[in-house]
Amino acid sequence: MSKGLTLANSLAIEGLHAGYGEVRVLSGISIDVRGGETVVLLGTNGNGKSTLIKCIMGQVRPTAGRIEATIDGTTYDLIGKSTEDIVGIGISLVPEGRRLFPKLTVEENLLLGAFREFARVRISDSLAFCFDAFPRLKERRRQLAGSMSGGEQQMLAIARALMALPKILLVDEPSVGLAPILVSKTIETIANLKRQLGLTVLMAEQNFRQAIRIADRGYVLVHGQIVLSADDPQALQKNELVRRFYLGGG
Amino acid sequence: MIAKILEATGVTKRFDGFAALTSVDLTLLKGERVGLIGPNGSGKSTFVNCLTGILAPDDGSIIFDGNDITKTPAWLRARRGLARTYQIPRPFRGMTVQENIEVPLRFAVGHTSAGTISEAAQVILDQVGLGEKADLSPKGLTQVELRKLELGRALAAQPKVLIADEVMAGLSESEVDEILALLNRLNAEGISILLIEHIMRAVMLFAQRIVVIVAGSKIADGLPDEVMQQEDVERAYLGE
Amino acid sequence: MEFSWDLVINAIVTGVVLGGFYASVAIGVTIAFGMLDIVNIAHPAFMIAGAYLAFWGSEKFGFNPFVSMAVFAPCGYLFGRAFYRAYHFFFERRGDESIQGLAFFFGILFIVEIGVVLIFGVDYRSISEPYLESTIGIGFVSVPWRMLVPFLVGLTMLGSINLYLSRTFTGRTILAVSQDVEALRLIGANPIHAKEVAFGIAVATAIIAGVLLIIIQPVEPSITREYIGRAFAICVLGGIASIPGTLVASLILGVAEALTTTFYGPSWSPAVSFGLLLLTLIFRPAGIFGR
Amino acid sequence: MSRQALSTPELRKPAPISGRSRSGLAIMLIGAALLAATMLLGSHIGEYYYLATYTILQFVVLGTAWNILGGYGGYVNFGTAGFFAIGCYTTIVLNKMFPMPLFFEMLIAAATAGVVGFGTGYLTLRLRGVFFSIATLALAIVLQTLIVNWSFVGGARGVYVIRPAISGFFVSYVQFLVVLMVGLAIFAVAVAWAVEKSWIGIGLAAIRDDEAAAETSGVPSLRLKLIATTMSGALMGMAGAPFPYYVTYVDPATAFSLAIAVNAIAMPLVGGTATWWGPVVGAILLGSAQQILTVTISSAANLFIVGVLLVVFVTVAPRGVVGIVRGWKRGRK
Repeated sequence: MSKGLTLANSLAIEGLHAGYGEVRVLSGISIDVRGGETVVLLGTNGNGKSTLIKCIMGQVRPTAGRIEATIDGTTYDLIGKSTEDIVGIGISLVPEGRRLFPKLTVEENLLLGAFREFARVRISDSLAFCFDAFPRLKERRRQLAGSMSGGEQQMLAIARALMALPKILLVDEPSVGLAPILVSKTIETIANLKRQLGLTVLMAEQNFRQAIRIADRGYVLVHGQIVLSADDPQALQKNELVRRFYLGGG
Repeated sequence: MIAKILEATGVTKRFDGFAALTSVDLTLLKGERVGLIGPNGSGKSTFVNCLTGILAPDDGSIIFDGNDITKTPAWLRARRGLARTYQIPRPFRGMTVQENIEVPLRFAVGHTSAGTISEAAQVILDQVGLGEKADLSPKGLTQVELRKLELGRALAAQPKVLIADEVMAGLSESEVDEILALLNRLNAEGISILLIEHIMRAVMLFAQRIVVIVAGSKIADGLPDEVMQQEDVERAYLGE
Repeated sequence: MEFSWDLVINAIVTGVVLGGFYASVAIGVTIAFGMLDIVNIAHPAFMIAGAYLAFWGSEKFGFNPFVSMAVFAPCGYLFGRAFYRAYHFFFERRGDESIQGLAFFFGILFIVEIGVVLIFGVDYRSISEPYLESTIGIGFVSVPWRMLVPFLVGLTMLGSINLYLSRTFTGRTILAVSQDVEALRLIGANPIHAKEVAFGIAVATAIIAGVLLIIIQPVEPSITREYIGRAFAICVLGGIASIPGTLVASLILGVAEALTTTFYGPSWSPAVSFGLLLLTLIFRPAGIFGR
Repeated sequence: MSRQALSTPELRKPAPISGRSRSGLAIMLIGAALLAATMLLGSHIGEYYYLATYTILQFVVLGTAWNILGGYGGYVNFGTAGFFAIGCYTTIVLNKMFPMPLFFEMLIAAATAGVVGFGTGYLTLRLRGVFFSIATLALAIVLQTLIVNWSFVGGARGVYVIRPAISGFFVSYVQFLVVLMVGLAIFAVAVAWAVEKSWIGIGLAAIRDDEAAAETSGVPSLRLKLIATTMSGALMGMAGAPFPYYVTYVDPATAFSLAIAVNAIAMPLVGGTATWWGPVVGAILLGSAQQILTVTISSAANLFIVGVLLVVFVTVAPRGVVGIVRGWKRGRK
């Protein structure tokens, strides 16, 4: 599938400001995610990546700015929409910390993922796809989600988001709490699924080198502002600025 | 040799299938300033909860000031001099700012006279820069002030060890410097400090030693510059 | 009373049958308290309202108990949804569920009970259906229809609710809503709607349980209180949010009460539920089916 | 402590002391006035007024007792009737076995109810708060079952109690009971006031706001909750001890009446749970209203109205009358 043929499922964010009470977290963020791209938001914790994702999902109400999503040719203004409606449009989030329903089984978690009207009719196909993509989940379909290991839970979280048949997939800190080997596996999984399903992906991740492996483009957030926007993320590799932000030298 | 004030050995905590902490060791010497860092979700807060008695570890032991406190309830740890702040401020919302400070003065320190408590509370409020806000409800405080209140309440317990859990998140550079100065002053008075922090600049400035936790395991422990040069620490932050 | 195996077996059968009815009372508490985290101690009051509705329907329109269930349970469902809306608006939304919320339900319990007294008086009321008076017996064990009907209705109700919760989309959101509200939003479901529907169902089951109660025995308003202890004991013993747990715990309580009644007299049976509740809280707060 | 705009430290310091003694003085003065009035009025007023006063005072005690755990600590006790009945039946048992002055019966009743409170608390207070509430509800029922099955105290039929002779100092036994209740009410309110101002009250307030944060501030939460549960239960038992002499006939339905439990919750919540005077205000308001309604309409209707008031207050005015008054004062400034 060539990128040019994908129907434009894109995100455009302009001049976004947001915060919690007194604390301003985002000051004037503008980013765009074009159809079929994988864009990564980089930066260490507390710099506003999660808040930006939450603004897109309607979980945090921005104080100013514009968020628009274009899905299958229709453009939606996301500001003021409820999280449920945004999911209904075709945007799903794999939340930070996975947020599974720990006392439901793996299968119940997955079935819940297809709550969205559009996804319900294709629920058995989706389930088959997820079990195919994650054989581990099939083995453990009757197990409680909370009893699984961190890596398995992350797979389930991704699979649950896919059950909604999203066009745009947001992923918030997939590496959280995972051992390094699992981090790279998870990131690869996201890249594979993106390719298979023709998704548009926006991923927030602090694990810089892992994230840029799959990125088409990247933004670096520091203190709620975009300090770097890279069309060629590999170029960021050698950027001394990035090193400084991360490891605090200098 | 300087005596150890806090020594955690093999602390392990599981939540169902998720291994939040796997045999983590940590020592804090008397008067030392240690930074505890790690990516988000690596288990730092779980570790703090185990140290302070909010969570019971599944395995491991914690020695504080020569006593095994592994099974000691949280309030008694506070009384013995192990104080903490909460990452998300948890003030007593039904009380004024000053009354918040008075709770540990009464319960952790054991003051009984209202006059002494009130005076001591004002000293602490001035110390953390909330002197003017003493009679306000915490509902009227900003995020920054709430952090200071957290810190003030921990100080009021007259701790031997202070565990500061992300007291600087969301603060401006000058506010970070302000809190750092305060922590340094407390340290100079003899309080050992364990600082959990994401802001690397602050950690590098403050800590004499840095401990790194990744995915529930300790991967590094040593001098700040050396630790940050370490291959696996860089990998944990920047990836491979 | 002298011990004999005949008595024991009879008591166990009676207890199991009684337990089926108890399950119909407790399922609503399992839904509200276990799945929605709403400590609805007024649940038995809704039950007693159902019993008196059945009485009223029978006196005024000649409804038989099944017609009463068919007519009043949907009313209970709608009332429950409206009631949850109000509860959400006044308590959940402002995060003031603890003292005020508990007192609110206690007040509702009291209002319903006194309301029934004001309308119907404190005398025992009953409905009579000829077929309910007959008994079926196998060997030395005999069970009257007035016990068997509630048992069967109770089991059917638990079965259908279990199916509804595990097989439908709304049902699954109800199972999930107490675990992570934000995650529910992220799959595109509205948690408030899930809770509203579930609370409606819980009240509908209370109405049905009330109709079953007046089939079993004559009722008077203060019966409510015994059932608070019973329903919550079952719910806690069953693991709070588990439907199979509710069934098993109901049967255990039914049998325990029947044995107590047989050997010590019926006046001791209200104490059984408290004993069971305390034992559960002491030894296994997660209940037998705690997930 | 007074919360007026005293921002300078020098001015702030003396406030708690003067505030304290003022409240204490108020309790003493009101109590003394009530006592004097009761003694002076003697037989000049009808017995009905004594009975009404007794009932209201009894609810001052019960509401105040409930508030020590419920209002200060945030743990809801639905079983007030159970603790009250323990007091009643302690008197009845003692009266039959070893007759003694009422005062000692009250002390033993307090001890018994206190022990039951401690036991219930010990078993359930480690768990979520609602488990304690549910346990107290069930406790009242199991106690009632015990009494119903205990023929020594009359079982379900109930028992008659003969009032002892009274010294010439009082015009009637009822007057004596009212004087006694005034004393008990003062005692209960004084206890609540002392708890509120002492380390116990401060600790309970911290627990109510945030239990984990309280623990890390050195507050031994389980211990404080147990102290409060025991004190609260003991006061409820004390309130029940004179009841058999007041009604002269007690049966389980009366002693365990749901009306007692509802009133004990409604009065603090209507009055306001944050201070010692909230339950007093609530008891006087609701208690008087009920007395009037019982006479003018019916006793069932008055209970109905208590239920409605409780629901209205918790939904619309969750801080009670105290909250309304404070809001109004603040609004005027």
